[in-house]
Amino acid sequence: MLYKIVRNEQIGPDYFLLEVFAPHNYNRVRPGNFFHFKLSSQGFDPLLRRPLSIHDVNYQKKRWVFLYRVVGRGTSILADFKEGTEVDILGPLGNSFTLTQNKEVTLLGGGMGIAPIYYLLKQIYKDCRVNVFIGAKSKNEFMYLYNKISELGVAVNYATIDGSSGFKGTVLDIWKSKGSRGDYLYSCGPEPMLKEIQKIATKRNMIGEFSLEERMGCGIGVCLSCVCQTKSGNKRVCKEGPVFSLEEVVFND
Amino acid sequence: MLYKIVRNEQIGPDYFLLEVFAPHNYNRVRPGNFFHFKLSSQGFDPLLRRPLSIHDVNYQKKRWVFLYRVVGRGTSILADFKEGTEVDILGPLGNSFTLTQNKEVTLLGGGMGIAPIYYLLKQIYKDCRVNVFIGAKSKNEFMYLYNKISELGVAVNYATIDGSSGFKGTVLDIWKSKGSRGDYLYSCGPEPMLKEIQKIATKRNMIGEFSLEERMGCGIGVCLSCVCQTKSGNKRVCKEGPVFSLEEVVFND
Amino acid sequence: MTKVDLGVTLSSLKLKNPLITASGTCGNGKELQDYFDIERLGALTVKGITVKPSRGNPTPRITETPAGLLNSIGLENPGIDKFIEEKLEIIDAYQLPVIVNISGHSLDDFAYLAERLAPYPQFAALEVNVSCPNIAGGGMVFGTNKELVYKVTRIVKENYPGTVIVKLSPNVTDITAIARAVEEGGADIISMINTLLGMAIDIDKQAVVLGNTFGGLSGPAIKPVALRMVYQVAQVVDIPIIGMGGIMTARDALEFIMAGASAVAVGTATLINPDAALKIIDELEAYLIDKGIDSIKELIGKLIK
Amino acid sequence: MTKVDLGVTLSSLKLKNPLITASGTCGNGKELQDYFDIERLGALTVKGITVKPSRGNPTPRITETPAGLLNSIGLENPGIDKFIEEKLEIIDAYQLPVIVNISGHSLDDFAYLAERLAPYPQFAALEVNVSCPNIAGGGMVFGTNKELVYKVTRIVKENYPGTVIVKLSPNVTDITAIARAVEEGGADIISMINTLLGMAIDIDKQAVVLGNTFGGLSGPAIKPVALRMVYQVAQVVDIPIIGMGGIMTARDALEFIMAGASAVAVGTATLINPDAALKIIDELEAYLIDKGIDSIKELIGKLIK
Ligand SMILES: Cc1cc2nc3c(=O)[nH]c(=O)nc-3n(C[C@H](O)[C@H](O)[C@H](O)COP(=O)(O)OP(=O)(O)OC[C@H]3O[C@@H](n4cnc5c(N)ncnc54)[C@H](O)[C@@H]3O)c2cc1C
Ligand SMILES: Cc1cc2nc3c(=O)[nH]c(=O)nc-3n(C[C@H](O)[C@H](O)[C@H](O)COP(=O)(O)OP(=O)(O)OC[C@H]3O[C@@H](n4cnc5c(N)ncnc54)[C@H](O)[C@@H]3O)c2cc1C
Ligand SMILES: Cc1cc2nc3c(=O)[nH]c(=O)nc-3n(C[C@H](O)[C@H](O)[C@H](O)COP(=O)(O)O)c2cc1C
Ligand SMILES: Cc1cc2nc3c(=O)[nH]c(=O)nc-3n(C[C@H](O)[C@H](O)[C@H](O)COP(=O)(O)O)c2cc1C
Ligand code: FES
Ligand code: FES
Repeated sequence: MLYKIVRNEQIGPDYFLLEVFAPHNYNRVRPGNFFHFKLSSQGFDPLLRRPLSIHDVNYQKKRWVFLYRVVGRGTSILADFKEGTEVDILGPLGNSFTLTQNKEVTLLGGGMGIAPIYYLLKQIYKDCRVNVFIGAKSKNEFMYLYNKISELGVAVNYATIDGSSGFKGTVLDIWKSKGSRGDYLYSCGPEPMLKEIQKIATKRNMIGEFSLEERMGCGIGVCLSCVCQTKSGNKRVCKEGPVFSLEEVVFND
Repeated sequence: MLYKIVRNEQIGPDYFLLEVFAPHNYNRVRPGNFFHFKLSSQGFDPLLRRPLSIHDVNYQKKRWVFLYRVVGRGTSILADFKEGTEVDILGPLGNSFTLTQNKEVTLLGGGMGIAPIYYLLKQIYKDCRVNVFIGAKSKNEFMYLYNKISELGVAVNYATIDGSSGFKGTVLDIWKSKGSRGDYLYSCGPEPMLKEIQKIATKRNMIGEFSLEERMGCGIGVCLSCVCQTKSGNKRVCKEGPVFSLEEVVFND
Repeated sequence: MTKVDLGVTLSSLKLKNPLITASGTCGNGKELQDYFDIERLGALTVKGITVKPSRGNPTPRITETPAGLLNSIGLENPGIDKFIEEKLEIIDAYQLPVIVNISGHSLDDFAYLAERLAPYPQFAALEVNVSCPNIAGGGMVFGTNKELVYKVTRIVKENYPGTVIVKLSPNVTDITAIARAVEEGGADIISMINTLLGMAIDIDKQAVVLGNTFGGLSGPAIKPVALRMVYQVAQVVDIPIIGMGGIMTARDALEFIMAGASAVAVGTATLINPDAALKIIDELEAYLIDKGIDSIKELIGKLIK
Repeated sequence: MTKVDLGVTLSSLKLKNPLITASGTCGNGKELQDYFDIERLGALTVKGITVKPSRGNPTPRITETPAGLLNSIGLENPGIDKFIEEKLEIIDAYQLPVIVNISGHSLDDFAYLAERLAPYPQFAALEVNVSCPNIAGGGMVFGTNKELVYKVTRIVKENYPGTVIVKLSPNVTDITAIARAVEEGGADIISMINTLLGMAIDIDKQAVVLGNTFGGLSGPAIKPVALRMVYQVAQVVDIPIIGMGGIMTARDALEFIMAGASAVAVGTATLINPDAALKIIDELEAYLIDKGIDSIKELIGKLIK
């Protein structure tokens, strides 16, 4: 379906904020869902859609908000989309995070894994005690998000690889430095990070959920491109996922 | 090379006028030359460039002017180019019309063959007695050109297939009705039209030039896609042409 | 509105329109149901089934190429037993013709799969995928050897009472020789083409992109090759052809139909737009109305003398 | 600025960089000279020459496909006599290595062409195009039969004292068998791939688009297939490979180099941008500098064990 772009703005090095007007569907999305963006408007190159997680919903203005990083051809083309033009989006797709009633909740976002964390946080921060941990290469990569989360009155623990701000290290390093706590963990980020979280969580009997990324063909469950391994066999990241319970995911060695 | 589009405006049914700013090259073009337009900016689809003849040069504003009809994918994409954006153009390419000193010159343009006629006319109408014949399906297809030629003080003989204005019939019909005259003929248009002109010209010992169209790969003479048959063997429309002397072209039966 | 006839008949297979969703690109239909009424399709082909369950190849299993995509799913499927156990019910509920796609590593595999599926008249046809490497025969692909493809066809026909489609691999020197062998083997229908073998390299990682090194190329990039093969085969066989390979629009579908295909399948198109097949059906109808053509049958093989 | 080494050596062919313009897409170099200094190229390959002059196929000879193009030029060329008479002079004036591409309809044709070109050491190498239909042998294409391709290679080697490149057709079941036959026949270098056979239909006219019905598919669309073939062949032969098929950027070129090509050629890219090869050379240089790699040779066959 075609949606009008009302904002597509660079908000950090390589980071863009995209807002589309979705008057009829804006409230049909849940934290963890993703959307599939078609980027070629005139030909068949690039051919495949690109997945982006919901980052926020603006209920007043009936908009979906996405936070994305320009990493390759598809996202470069997206960054060139002008306000006022339309973009072909499929979604919301996939499953969503379980909104827990647990008391102490930990959110861990590394790299672009910070994108889906915000909308999840917005839905749970009033009902739970939340600890937010985000990490990036450098300070200006998450200043936007840091400010936005702070506006909710939630404290953000942040780490930068280059030490330009906050803790010097990864999001995991800072989480560990604070005692690796949490009754329930929500986490998105690169596979090595999730793998280590799983190790720690298993040791400490913590439960929680991961949002996974895998290369996608269809995004709707028909092509089996995007499988991940779980204790109960292959699962489709686009259909049974992208959110999986922390304990069921099986990572490769 | 990239050129800035300063005008891209619909001026008739499916007809567009395109003006690009060419501050350094604007005066390097001659009537009959063409340019090769790249239309995909992000991928390889559409892959090939599209040829368009020079329609006019605006010397004051240092612009090349093109007149084109939207017929397929390439020209549709071109019509979507916004003013202020840049387009990748190769050229000027090909040879050009011989600017004759002959006394009575006849210009015949059928269909999109009207595009290159105007710039040629501008270069010769002061030195020769010119008779201009243009034809189209319907009146509004050439009103723009009709007005522009009239502004030069040159009378236009025009025909429409549907009889909506002027002579009802083809450009050939009206030329014939006026006696098929001319010391030197310049003609662009569909092959059947050129073929018949050649027949008449041969009979009456008239000489002149045709501008031919053929599907092109490179436009610069390296691929041999665009050949036409002549009395001295195959010739490349993009290199030895697009302008050929009336008598040398060999048409298929 | 004028009524035009989109119906086509391929051997004993009667389809209300020529649009089929290709194997491996439409699941079992269930997911597509969310996007359009799949009963509007001419037919649906399920993902390839093998004798044993298979977890498929490691990821990444897909990568984009200019106007194409490479996939190396590796025939992930639940195996024939579980398929019959679990999927039959879903398929039974459909009115639309469902084609079952099978793959084997040996002649015995194909015989067994045919036999196992023989008791289920609810399937409209069996599609035999011969692009799978034949381990027993020394790594050669069944579909690239005319003797082997003949044998596979025969053995399936002997064990399956219904309509048998054999799906050709395009990775061959002479597609007409393979097609003739399939016809001689007794196939009712030929479908073509499966994917072209390709690969991609990630120069930054200095490594192959796909978990399985090689993948099958599909999508618009391969359309000219697929169309050429359909056109060549249509001149040498008398059995009907299901054409596929890069069909994205009704215009593409019409190219295949004029080249000799009695029906067409879309694969990659569905991955980009779930309702791609439906749109093509609508566009085909509009095209016929516009051109004043009563039946799509008039266009089948238009270019074949 | 750091100095990096782009030079490559293929058998006796020493190139200052691995970029070659492909046969049929760069004329004799003269036209490209208007766009850049062609002396900067690694080498240039002239349009295919046959024994007799040929006017080629009827137009249209070219049509665009998604990320690809189909051509059916049909080897329009002045014939070997006129080539030697008229073109030698042009080529003689170049410093850069020029490869002459030849095509024949029979073994005798190839022998004759090799013999006629033998006296001219100004050519850097002979490239033997075996994708042409072999009329004498019953319409089969030389390049799709390993016995024939072996014979062609031998006969050219016997009649030509210089470097012999054999250019493979991709329209085969097993490219490695063909490549092995070429190596056994004594070829010094393999170049690959030529175009994939394809076609296009104009549904409005209900007719084939190309004057010759079939055409050769080139451009980005075929890159995955070309790359796969280069990778496969690089594992089974010891002679160097010139890789081509859809190379548009330095990244594409690097994929081929890592897959085992010692040099690369660009064809279609030049048709879109006359200076495509030059840009790739510059980008390759920048890439090596950026990555701190001293010589492109370090990357050749990186993925081949
Ligand atoms: C469920 C899901 C949600 C995501 N949400 C976000 C988000 O909110 N913000 C954000 O910036 N990024 C997100 N990503 C990653 C994003 O999809 C990729 O960065 C993007 O597809 C890259 O496309 P490209 O053409 O720019 O890069 P290229 O590297 O040129 O892409 C080549 C191909 O690889 C695929 N690809 C590349 N990186 C990834 C990746 N990390 N995951 C999956 N496929 C990939 C592309 O889709 C494309 O098919 C998400 C990924 C998934 C699977
Ligand atoms: C030397 C020359 C000068 C021209 N000047 C003009 C001009 O000034 N104004 C104008 O409107 N048109 C002109 N044309 C025709 C114009 O090039 C085509 O209309 C245009 O290429 C169509 O592209 P498309 O993608 O819209 O159409 P499609 O039909 O989708 O094109 C498909 C392919 O066919 C080629 N093609 C289609 N029609 C023609 C044609 N008539 N001639 C050559 N190739 C064609 C396209 O370039 C493309 O490669 C000229 C053609 C030539 C050869
Ligand atoms: C993701 C994917 C999975 C596929 N799986 C199968 C399969 O299981 N069995 C089969 O015969 N063909 C399979 N194919 C091939 C398609 O059915 C089809 O033949 C091919 O993709 C060409 O059509 P297209 O260009 O429209 O996709 C698969 C193709 C894709 C893209
Ligand atoms: C217009 C055109 C003409 C060609 N002529 C020849 C030829 O004469 N001899 C030959 O061996 N290959 C010929 N080729 C094939 C190219 O040399 C090259 O192998 C092929 O196009 C693949 O490379 P590309 O994708 O970079 O174009 C021709 C290709 C094109 C597009
Ligand atoms: S991307 Fe197709 S099944 Fe998930
Ligand atoms: S278009 Fe390539 S030679 Fe004319």
